[in-house]
Amino acid sequence: MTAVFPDIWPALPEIFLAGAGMALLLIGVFRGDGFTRPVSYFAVVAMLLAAILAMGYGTGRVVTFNGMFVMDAFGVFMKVLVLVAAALSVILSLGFNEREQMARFEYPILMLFATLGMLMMISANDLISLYVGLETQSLALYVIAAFRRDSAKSSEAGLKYFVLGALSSGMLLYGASLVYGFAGTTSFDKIAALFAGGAHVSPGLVIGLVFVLAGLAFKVSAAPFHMWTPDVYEGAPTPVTAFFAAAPKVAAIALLTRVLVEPFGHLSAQWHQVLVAASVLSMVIGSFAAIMQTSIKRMMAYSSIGHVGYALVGLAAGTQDGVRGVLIYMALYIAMNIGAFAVLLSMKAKGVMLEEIKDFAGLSKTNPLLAATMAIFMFSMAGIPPMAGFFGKLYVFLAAIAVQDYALAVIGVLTSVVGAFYYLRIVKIMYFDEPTVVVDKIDDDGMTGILVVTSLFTLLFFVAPAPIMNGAAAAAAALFAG
Amino acid sequence: MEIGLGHYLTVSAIVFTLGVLGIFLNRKNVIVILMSIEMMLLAVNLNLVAFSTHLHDLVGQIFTMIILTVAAAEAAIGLAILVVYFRNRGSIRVEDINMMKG
Amino acid sequence: MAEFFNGFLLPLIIIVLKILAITVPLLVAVAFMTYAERKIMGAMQLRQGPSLVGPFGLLQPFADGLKLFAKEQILPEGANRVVFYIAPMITFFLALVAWAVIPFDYGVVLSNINVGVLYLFAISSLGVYGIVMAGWASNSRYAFLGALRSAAQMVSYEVSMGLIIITVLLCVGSLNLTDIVRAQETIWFAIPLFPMFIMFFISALAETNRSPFDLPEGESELVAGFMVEYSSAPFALFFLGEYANMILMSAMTSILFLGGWLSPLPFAPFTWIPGVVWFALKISACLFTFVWVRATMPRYRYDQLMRLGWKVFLPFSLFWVVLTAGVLVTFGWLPK
Amino acid sequence: MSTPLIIEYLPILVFLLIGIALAVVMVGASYIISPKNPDAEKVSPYECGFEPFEDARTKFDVRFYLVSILFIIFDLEVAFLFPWAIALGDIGLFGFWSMMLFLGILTIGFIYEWKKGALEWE
Amino acid sequence: MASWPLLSFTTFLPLVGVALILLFCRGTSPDVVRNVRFIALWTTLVTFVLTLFIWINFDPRNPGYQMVEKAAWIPDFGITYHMGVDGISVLFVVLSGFLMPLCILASWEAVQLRVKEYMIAFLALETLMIGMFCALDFVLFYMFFEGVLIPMFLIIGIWGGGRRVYAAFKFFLYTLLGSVLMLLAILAMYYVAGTTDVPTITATQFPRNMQLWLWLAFFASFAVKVPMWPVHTWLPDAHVEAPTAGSVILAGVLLKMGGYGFLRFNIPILPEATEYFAPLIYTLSVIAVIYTSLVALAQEDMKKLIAYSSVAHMGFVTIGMFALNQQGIEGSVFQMLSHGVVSGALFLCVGVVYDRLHTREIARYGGLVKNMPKYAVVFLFMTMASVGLPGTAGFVGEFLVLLGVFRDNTWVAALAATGMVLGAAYALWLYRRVVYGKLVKPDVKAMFDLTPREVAIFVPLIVVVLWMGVYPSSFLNVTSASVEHLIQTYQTKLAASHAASGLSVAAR
Repeated sequence: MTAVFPDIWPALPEIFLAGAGMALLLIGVFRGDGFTRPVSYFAVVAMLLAAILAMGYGTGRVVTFNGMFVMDAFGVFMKVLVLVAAALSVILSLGFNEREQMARFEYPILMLFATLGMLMMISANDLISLYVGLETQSLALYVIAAFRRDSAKSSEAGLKYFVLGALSSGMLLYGASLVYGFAGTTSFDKIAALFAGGAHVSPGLVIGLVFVLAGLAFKVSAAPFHMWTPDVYEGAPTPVTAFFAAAPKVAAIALLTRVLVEPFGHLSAQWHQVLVAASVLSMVIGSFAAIMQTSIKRMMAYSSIGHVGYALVGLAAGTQDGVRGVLIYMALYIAMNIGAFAVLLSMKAKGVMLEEIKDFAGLSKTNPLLAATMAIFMFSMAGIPPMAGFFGKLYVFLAAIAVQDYALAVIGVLTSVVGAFYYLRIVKIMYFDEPTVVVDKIDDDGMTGILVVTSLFTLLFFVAPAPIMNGAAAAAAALFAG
Repeated sequence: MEIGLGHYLTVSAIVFTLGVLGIFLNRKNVIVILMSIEMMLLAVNLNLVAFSTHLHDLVGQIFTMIILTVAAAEAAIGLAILVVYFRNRGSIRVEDINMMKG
Repeated sequence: MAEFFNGFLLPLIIIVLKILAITVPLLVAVAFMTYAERKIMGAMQLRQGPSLVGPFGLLQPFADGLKLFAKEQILPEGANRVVFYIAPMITFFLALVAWAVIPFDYGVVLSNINVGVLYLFAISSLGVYGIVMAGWASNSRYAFLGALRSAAQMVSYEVSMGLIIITVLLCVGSLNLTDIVRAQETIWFAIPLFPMFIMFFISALAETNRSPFDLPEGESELVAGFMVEYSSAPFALFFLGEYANMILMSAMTSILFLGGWLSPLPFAPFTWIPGVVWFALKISACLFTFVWVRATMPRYRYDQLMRLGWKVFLPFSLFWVVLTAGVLVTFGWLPK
Repeated sequence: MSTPLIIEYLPILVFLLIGIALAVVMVGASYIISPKNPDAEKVSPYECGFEPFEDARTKFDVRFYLVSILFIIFDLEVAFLFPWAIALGDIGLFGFWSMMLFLGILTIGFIYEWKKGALEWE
Repeated sequence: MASWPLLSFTTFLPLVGVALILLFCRGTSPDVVRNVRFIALWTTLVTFVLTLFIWINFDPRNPGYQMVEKAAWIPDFGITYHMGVDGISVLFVVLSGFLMPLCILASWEAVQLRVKEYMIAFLALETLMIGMFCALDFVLFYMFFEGVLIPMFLIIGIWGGGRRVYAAFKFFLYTLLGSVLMLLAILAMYYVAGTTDVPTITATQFPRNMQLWLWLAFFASFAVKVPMWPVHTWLPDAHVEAPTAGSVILAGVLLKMGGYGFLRFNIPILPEATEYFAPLIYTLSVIAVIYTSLVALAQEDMKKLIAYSSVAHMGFVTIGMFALNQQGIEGSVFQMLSHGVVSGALFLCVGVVYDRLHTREIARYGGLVKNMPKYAVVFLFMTMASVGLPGTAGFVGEFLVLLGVFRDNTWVAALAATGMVLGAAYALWLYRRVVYGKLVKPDVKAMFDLTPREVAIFVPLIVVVLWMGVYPSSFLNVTSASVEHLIQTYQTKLAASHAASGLSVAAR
């Protein structure tokens, strides 16, 4: 049996990114840390180029690398999202890293490799490639979380993230091994074919599936596997947190979606309840626990848990509409999230970062534009129209209603009201309270650009929602056609 | 007594459970947690190899190889983070990892 | 009963006998190895070496052994008793067990497993455990540092050693040691892979903590390294283990590069001599080199040692793996 | 030999047991015959004639640890090379180039750590 | 004219004002602030003129939607940008346009802090309000409906009184809680009908069981907004804490959103549920009318009193609506319009004295008639209008409502009439305590009468109130065709479903 040379073109973005990452590594190591900024810019360019390559893929579903790798419209959509989120995160981090003396050239490269892992996750079509992609991402993320070597908080965050991440990988793998054993294959296509043929679903397989789901729930930080999120978000350097909250989350959701829809699409009876439970818990914990936070980063962590809960509402529906809702949700979530973190990163007084919620007091007086931007993101996250966040919620709830998950939808909207409370609290603090500190002017063009772009996107999304909606629809359709 | 698939699965399940318990019940040393993680992965490998033999399918063993590799990289990174942490805090006791709560 | 005897007990007894047939000569060889070392070094340094016990001092090793075993076993204060005693045992029995797969002649092997090389590689890697445990259990700075150094040194050279073995495997296409020897019937690998042969030998020196890489026990710095606190039988076990390892490494060198039991020239007068003898001769030659190196070379500095391992051997052996594979693939010489 | 694979390993198992037994017997026998009169001065640890200043098992140079990490990485690579080297005849050019790609990536990592000074001892 | 998107122009014109302010007004110097005010004023005036154009172009005989604009928006989901007005909504558009310049004028001097943001919030609010009354697509409607919360939240929270934060939160969360349930109902409708187009959905028959649930969900949203007892508690807080202009908009327009929602959605789309739940509405409304009137009697705070009176008046509105006949619904629409103007004017009256004395406590005033005669006249007029004196706007609405209800349910009509009496009591008592009595307090003595600007605010209000009271048919004409159509739709759908259920009963 001779191995056949695989069709590498569907994996072009990944290959390009990997090549670029290694090239940058060499450039960086020969030029030293003084060359961090150019390396970062190169990394951004590489990510955007990879996004263009992904967009140029076209349509249709191609399986390559011996069935390990799949590329379709779903992949295109998610990859572009992830790449854009990652590129923005790199830009966000530039100023912060230089101020906090953590500007080392490895930083953008690690981000790049993490992104590479995410792309692989999105295109995984086999339990093995799933695992490899996941770990490529996770290993880089563990390091970035602890990237501030001199900060006890950062290293603690890295340690916690590592331990719980490894635990979740272990659970995922255990599940994968059971799935392999009871389904007899690791290939998604073959598993799907097996159950499409109406094969008997053994309890072992269901246990395996549950373990896989638990592992993935860790990665998307869905309750009850969310406990690492607040600590890691708080401890990690803020630009890293911004990255964590955006790109890996999207990739993990994409992975979860593919796993549930493609190989296990016929087992929705088995996973539906699990997902509903995770979704409800995430929404409830995300909204209630966030109320009590004093650190803005922790609040954002709980907020992200809540958002995952909403996304899972769409996924729990298990329909094409549901997946479409999830995709739209994630696309909008990225914009809001990156934007909100850009605001956080702009919050510094006399060069010292402000990380407490109370530091936002009276921001509307000291820096009205920044406050307005943050208000836009907060209202959007609360799901108040006409901000973009509303549309995300709209479609996931629509999917839940369509499969008559009324209870889930009702819990969802109710928790979103609770969530609105703490988002409003930020607005209240910014607009109603008196300033205690004077926030520095933003002196970072990249940051300003991101703030402007994301806030305008969030505010004016309703004007022309069609491109993203259509993209998401095509992506979801591709997933269900396969 | 023939040793069959069931025995392997049982052993693996026990080892896996011990690993998980080791992570959650351990109150002393982070190194023990790292070891528990390795134990979980070993359980997985045992599972995969047992299944692989049972199914006469090599994929399981390939999977095992890959897990071994990744686990090594993971252990390396975990230890590196642990060293950084130790340098900052001067302790790797589990109860000392408490800077962030809530 | 007869069935039990024929089906189970008899093979077992045969196995035990075989094992003894390996172990006893090995231990004797170790004993005379120490004697030979002292004699050779004595000759090189223009002195006599042991000459009083027995004819030409031949019984000296036995006298040493007896003395060692009769000495008091000292357990240092604060030492970890269990680990302290287990460590030398590990070193010793690993050095023995590795011999299970060494073929002394065609078919003369205790266990002809098909992953022999891997087995050897694995067993020799485990050797680090004995050392680290000894260093840690002794509750002594010297021992601890010695163990660390030793461990770092062993793992460093193990990587390049692995790569060197890969080049040999590329030419053989099997992990079985017998197959490896038989693949050298036309030509010993020492010739086409000469640089690898040299590097393997040097790595073997480093793996066994032999001079000029004997820093872990560098007397001038660390007294006696990881075994500074050991005395009596545990010390003897370390001692035996080390020398058994040297012989093992020599055997590996012979098998991998010098054609094992094969005669140097495949025609009449040479082929009359049994393979075992050839094998023994090759091992002896290697061992002689071990001693020769010790007698002539000054000790390496630790940074030089690590530099040699990581910056010279590793890239070079990696390059040779690529080169060998490339040549084999290009010319279609790959074993099928 | 068509005996099951496991039979091949039986001698090794026996050898293992004998090796352990031998080691235990040697230590044990010596323990029985050797004199035993420890006293505090004899067994107390010392360095250059002085009491040790601190615990022997203290922090040590991080470089040892770095070496061990590097070892893990490269040893795994070797572990991958083993089956590849054996099967190279069967997997042909594709297999060859796959491994070359792998080694290339590894080399980049190697260059990185070389330039980063991870391989420097002093 | 049809090709000219008048509705969109009107809706988004205020945003042009926002853009102008953002682009051209920088800094906080007095000149800049004045410019901001003028831009806002002119924008709202032009918008008002445009709304008048809408009214002029409106054909009162046509019961359907007019000036319809339809454009693809989210084609994938069949969600369109669909705007249009009918007899029910057109006057609300005009009302919004009418009140807005008055609000800007009313805050001319009252608001000195962060004027720019204030004006931007108001202009954005106007866009959202007008858009909401014009939207003919559920998602679009919801977007405007909810979007209103954002500027209102900020207006209450930033420029409000002492407990503004509490009030703002209460306002926001109450209304949000109600409306998210409505969102689910909208989604469920979308799922059944395959579209969010309001006319299409109006033509769709929903199963009875589903109707009940949908109706409750809509009810949750609109009842909070109206507000109906017992979910009215946010209103007194919001009204009291909001700045004057905020209260005006809140009472004048935002409350009407709830009533409008009932008319537009609950009644025609879910007729069976409407029939089923009408007694519930009656009960709640009657309780609201009587209970809140009594509560109003006990108030010590002017704004709070007026706020409670709003609840009572809106109780009339809901009663009239669910009488489900021509008079009742026309009456309730008219009542909403008149209440919009009158209660807005009352809040402005409070604002006038508040600007001078910075307290809303009734007991702090007294004897204003002596030093503020013009004010006394205006206040009296508006109080009378609120009470429902014939010849003012209030009378027509209440009269029609009572007429309609009387045909449907005598008891309810009788109880509601009691409410009217109580209303007269608290309104007049308020007037007596503020305007009559001895003028003793020195600071009250020092208060000056209405300024020309304030007169300019009140004159149009008085004119409109009189116009509505004396010649109501100019307004009723506009609504009647659409109301008739609405009732017709309601009846036919109800009959059809009754027939269907009858059939199924027969088949059983």
